[in-house]
Amino acid sequence: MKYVIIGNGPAAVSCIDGIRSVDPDGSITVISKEDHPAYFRPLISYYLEGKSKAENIYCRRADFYESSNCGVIHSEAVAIDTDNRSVMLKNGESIPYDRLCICTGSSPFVPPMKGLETVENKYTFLTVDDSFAIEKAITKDSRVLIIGAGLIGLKCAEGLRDRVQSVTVCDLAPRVLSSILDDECAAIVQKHLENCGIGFSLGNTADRFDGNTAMMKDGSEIGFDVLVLALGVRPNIGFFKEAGGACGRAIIVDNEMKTSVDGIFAAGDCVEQYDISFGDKRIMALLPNANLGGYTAGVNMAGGSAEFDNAVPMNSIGFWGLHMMTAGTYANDENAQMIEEKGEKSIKRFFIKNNRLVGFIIIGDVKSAGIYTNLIRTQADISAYDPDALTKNATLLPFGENYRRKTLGGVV
Amino acid sequence: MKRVTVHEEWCLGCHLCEYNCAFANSGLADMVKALKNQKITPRIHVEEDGRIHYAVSCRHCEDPICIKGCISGALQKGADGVVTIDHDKCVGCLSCMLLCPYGCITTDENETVLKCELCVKNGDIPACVQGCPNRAIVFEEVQT
Amino acid sequence: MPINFILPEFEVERNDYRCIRCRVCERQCANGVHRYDPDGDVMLSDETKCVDCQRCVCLCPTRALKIKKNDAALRTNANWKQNTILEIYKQANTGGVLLSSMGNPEPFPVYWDKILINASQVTNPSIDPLREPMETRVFLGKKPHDIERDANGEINTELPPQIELELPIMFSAMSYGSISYNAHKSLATAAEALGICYNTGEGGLHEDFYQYGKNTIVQVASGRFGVYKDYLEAGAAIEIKMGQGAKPGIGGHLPGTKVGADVSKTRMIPEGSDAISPAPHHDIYSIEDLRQLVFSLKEATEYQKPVIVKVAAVHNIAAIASGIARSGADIIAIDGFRGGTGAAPTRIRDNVGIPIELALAAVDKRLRDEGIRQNVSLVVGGSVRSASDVVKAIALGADACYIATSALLALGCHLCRTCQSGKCNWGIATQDPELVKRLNPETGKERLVNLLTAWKHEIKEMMGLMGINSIEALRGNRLMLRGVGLNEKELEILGISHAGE
Amino acid sequence: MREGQFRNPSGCAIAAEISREGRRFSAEKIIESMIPMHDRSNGLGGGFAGYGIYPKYKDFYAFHLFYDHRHIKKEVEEYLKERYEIVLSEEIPTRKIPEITDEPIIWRYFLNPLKSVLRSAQLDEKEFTARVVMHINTKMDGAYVFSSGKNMGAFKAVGFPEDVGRFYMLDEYAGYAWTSHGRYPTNTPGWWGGSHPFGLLDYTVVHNGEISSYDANRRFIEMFGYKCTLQTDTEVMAYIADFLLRRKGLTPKEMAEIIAAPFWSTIAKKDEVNAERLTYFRTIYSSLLMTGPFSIVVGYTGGLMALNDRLKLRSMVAAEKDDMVYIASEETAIRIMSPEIDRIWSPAGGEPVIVEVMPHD
Repeated sequence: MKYVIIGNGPAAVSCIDGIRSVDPDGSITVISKEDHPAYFRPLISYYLEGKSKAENIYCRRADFYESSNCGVIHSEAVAIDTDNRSVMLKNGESIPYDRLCICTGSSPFVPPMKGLETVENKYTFLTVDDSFAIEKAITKDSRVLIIGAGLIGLKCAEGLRDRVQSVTVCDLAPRVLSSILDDECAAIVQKHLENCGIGFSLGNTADRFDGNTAMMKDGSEIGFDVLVLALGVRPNIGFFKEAGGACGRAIIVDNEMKTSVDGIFAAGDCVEQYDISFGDKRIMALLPNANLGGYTAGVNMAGGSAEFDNAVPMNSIGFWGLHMMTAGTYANDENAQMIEEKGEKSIKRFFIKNNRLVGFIIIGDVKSAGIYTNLIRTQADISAYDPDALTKNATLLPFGENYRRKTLGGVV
Repeated sequence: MKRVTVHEEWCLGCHLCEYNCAFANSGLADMVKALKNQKITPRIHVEEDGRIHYAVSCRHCEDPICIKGCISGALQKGADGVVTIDHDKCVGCLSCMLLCPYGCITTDENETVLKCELCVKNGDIPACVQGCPNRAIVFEEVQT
Repeated sequence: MPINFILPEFEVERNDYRCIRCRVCERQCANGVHRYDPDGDVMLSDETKCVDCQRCVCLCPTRALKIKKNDAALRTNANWKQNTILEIYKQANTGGVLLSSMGNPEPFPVYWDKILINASQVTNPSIDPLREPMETRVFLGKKPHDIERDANGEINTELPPQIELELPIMFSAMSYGSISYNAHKSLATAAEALGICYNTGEGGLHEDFYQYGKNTIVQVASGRFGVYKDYLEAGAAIEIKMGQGAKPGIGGHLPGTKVGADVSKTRMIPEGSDAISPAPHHDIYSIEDLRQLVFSLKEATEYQKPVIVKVAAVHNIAAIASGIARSGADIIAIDGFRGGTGAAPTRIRDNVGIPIELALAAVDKRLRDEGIRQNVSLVVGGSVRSASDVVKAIALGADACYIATSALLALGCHLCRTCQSGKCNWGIATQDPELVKRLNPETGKERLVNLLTAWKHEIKEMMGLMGINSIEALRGNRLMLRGVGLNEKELEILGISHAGE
Repeated sequence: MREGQFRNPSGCAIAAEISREGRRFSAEKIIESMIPMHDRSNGLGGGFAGYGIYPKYKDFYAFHLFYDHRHIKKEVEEYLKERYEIVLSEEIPTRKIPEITDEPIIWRYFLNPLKSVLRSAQLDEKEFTARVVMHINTKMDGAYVFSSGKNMGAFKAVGFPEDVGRFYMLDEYAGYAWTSHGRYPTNTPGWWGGSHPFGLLDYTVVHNGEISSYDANRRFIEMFGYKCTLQTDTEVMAYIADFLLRRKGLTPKEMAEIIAAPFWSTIAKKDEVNAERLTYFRTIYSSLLMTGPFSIVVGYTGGLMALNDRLKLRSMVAAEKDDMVYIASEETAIRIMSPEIDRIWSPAGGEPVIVEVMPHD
């Protein structure tokens, strides 16, 4: 059996593990666009911050590919011939496969912006090479302007703060983390970040650039030495789409991580999958989902049987001591009951629908939040449990004595 | 493999496990010196509701979801099945905390992520087990 | 009112340097002695509530606690001792009978401690229990007088019902109600593991424990609590409780607060009602009435169960025992005046009955003089504290010993002697579920098995040094005993010589 | 102090010989056999029992008595006369030798119980006679019955056994079985009655050892009318033999199963019938289990049984030659009795050697 994996991130290495758990012998070929072994993408900001050493960012030990008996080709896939089951590479090579897994992740999205070509020091922030490049460009006197107050932009800001003179973040949206937080929650985070020394220009973005100056929409000008473009990402699905594979905003997969094309699987940030908290498919570009999806794909590719049927979106984000966690579906929904508890620097919101917890957002006291995540993932009936107590303390009480006997007491 | 199991029936809610854990992981030889005037951050905690009490600590799951979600590779499962944390790698993102279904990952006042490592660095028998006055917490073979 | 104030007996000494405010003492004290005050970040104690059960001391992880005898004292008076005066105050406060529990704590002579054991030297080898078999099995019950043979000359080996014990020790009667479910479970499972028996006491048998039947003695007392056919048939033997060493002449008393749902079901009495056993059995006003009850119970169980008659050691115990031995009973259990209890009037506990050592010696001698020792086995209790007490009791003539206080100590009892309060911090003498769970029966069983395994080793060692390798050769072997510091009369009653003789 | 006023443990030598054919032979050899075991005695007691020695008087109880003085002799004879026809009353012949001194009055009677007395006592003659012996020995100060069976007799004295044999001229008696005893008491009583063998009716016991169960055994057997006046193991064993063999009708083998009962672990390995019987014995006669070291020979009319304690803490060997069976503390004694032997073995602890004379018509 010939296995080919396009991409070399966490989903890809989990896919390798999944294949090897069933088939120790079949040949595996990984097609890696980047020149690095699989690494933890989120660590690129911690690398800048100095919390992660360059040698510590890799997902696996150096001998992983070898010990998994897995070949790596450093090139980029450009097309799939689904009839002949082969992958065309940019270098013209064609790699045949019996089973293919697409773990291509996503790429930064940079919209056309006036004068951008006049900016010398401009970077996106998605790969470790981006972070090496930014590191080279900055000095302690640099003024950094980050376009985009989403997760990537803010993590970049955190990574750079202590290494440069100033960091300013702008975004057309009126609040930080606009895709995750509402105004109220965002305000808490923004205030905290401002206290930590990050400048913001929100509801306002660069209209055009002129060398080291950004002319803002409101007419003001911001001077900078380094520009980071963190406007979002797009799944890398072009060649799959061209091959006739079914896509929404990303590659559509089922619980076995199968795509619409026979013999082709997909996992990681480039897929959209059923969200049990939401009740429909969506992109859940998160590390645990990449790992779980990749592994599931691998097992099924090798003829085993596995399902990843409890995917939910979730996020754990922290900036200098302020943590926020979200999981499931927590946008205001008139069918959901919301239980809220607020403090000065903290907020907890739980969303309950049909006696089941479907989502939460916690800023501040995130202790034991995994219990809530588990309530969402297991879709446990919490009708017997006092919802107020739920918000006070995350405990195993709502799962009942039998659950505890099993999980804590080891009673099978 | 030997694991810490908790028998709710016998848990008295005395919280001694928390103190014994904090002491064992303090690296100090004297409990008074280690815990006096300290806010303790044990790796095991007692949950209670009226007459229900039970201690919870890392289950060292067969397929630990905390490891699946760890963005830095700091959480590892060893050949002995014990899930340990490498503080050199951990960046404190708390994804593990978001994922642990037992609420068993905690942090100290320095935001260092802490979890039960079965006292592999402290001795043969986990401190919570040794100190439990009613054998509610035991270290026993479990089927994995 | 100041006049009501009773000087606390104990003082809580907290080493504040060591105290880490973990508040274990506070959580573990059912009497509410300890309290954390967050304002001052201090631990406070209310010593008037302390009973010196040592629970807090034992659980304090930094050993910061000590409970001491309060040295604040009334003016010394050899006649009006402090305790005597305080008891008067208590009675003046309440108008009630003083209650206490466990055994007589007064300084009466302990004869066990005045008896010494012999050892082999030269003329007779001692036997090494590590290298030679050493037997401790005993059978309790009536032994037939005559050998019968069938037509082929084979001996008819049918015996009256017997209790077989792997060592001559049983757990004495403690009722479910007076002690907890977990204490009973510990006793039952330990008895099973040890090949001995425990005793239900007068509170019936919890349905969960019928499975330990062959290691159970079921008791029938004057209150008849929990007695019905299945119960009588459940055990290895039936014990008629006529009296108890701690309170001869009065019945058991379980306050309604201890009669929860489970106890109520087991005792077959309404929940919350006081379970007060009559002082006598109202169907036994004489020895011939006892005989009737003995045979009623035998009839009810088709002569399959030996019947024990338990009496308190009182002045004319030898004559009483002689009467019982002729009543059809298979076993006589005698409880000395130092025997424990879950609740007894203090005056009675401390002033009624006689020492078990003298009672045993007198009874064994009387039954032998009358040639009826084979009619019955003799079991003695009432403060058998160690393996050497057991050895001495057997050598004086007992077939087996009953232990209860020793067993409770193994279960964690610290002899604070306040069982009657129902707030036993060790989970033994209580029915409060939060306290009951403090005794994990796994631990309880293990500790009881440990205790008696240790005693068994010691008994074997002592038998070996006497050159005896089977416990039956020790029974009544009074030559193996010598008295020290005993007067002629005491030696005569004990039937032993003085050391040096 | 006399035997009986204190507990007197002793080491000893024992020997026995028996003819399965019932041939009668003199005590000469068994007397000689005690010489090489001289060191096992200390001169403070020796004795013999012979079976089949009074064929002429075989239907009468042969009482051997020690009297301290003439007055008590008279009193005893009065007492006996009221209960028995005295067929013969004579001094037991002795040989004056320097090794044996301070002898009491040594007398024997051949007695036939009076039928009328037996009837009124409602006792069989054995029980009646046993009670008479018990009465004289406990109630009549200065008199001591040391042999009371039919067609058998015990002979004992203070001295080494080989001297005691010569003193009583046992080389001139003939019996089908002999037992012998040399004593090593750790105290120094000078009383003849304390020597072995000890007997009641035709049961005699020679014994080497010190039973640690003594007081348990004594207090049990005393419930049944026996009075242990001597505080010796031998006495209590003789009473137990009488109790089990005569009164309870058990066989010598069954007696061995009681006094040297197998360990529970051994019983567990037996077949059901044997296990049940052994368990039964250990249950009802648990107080007759003898612990501590002993080797004994129990003599009775028509046979003898040799037995070691169940741990075999004392030496004892047995041997066969033709119809003869020999028992002794040491093989050397057996070689004196019969230099040639067919088989020699060391019986295991608790395993009785029972030899019975073949019945003759």
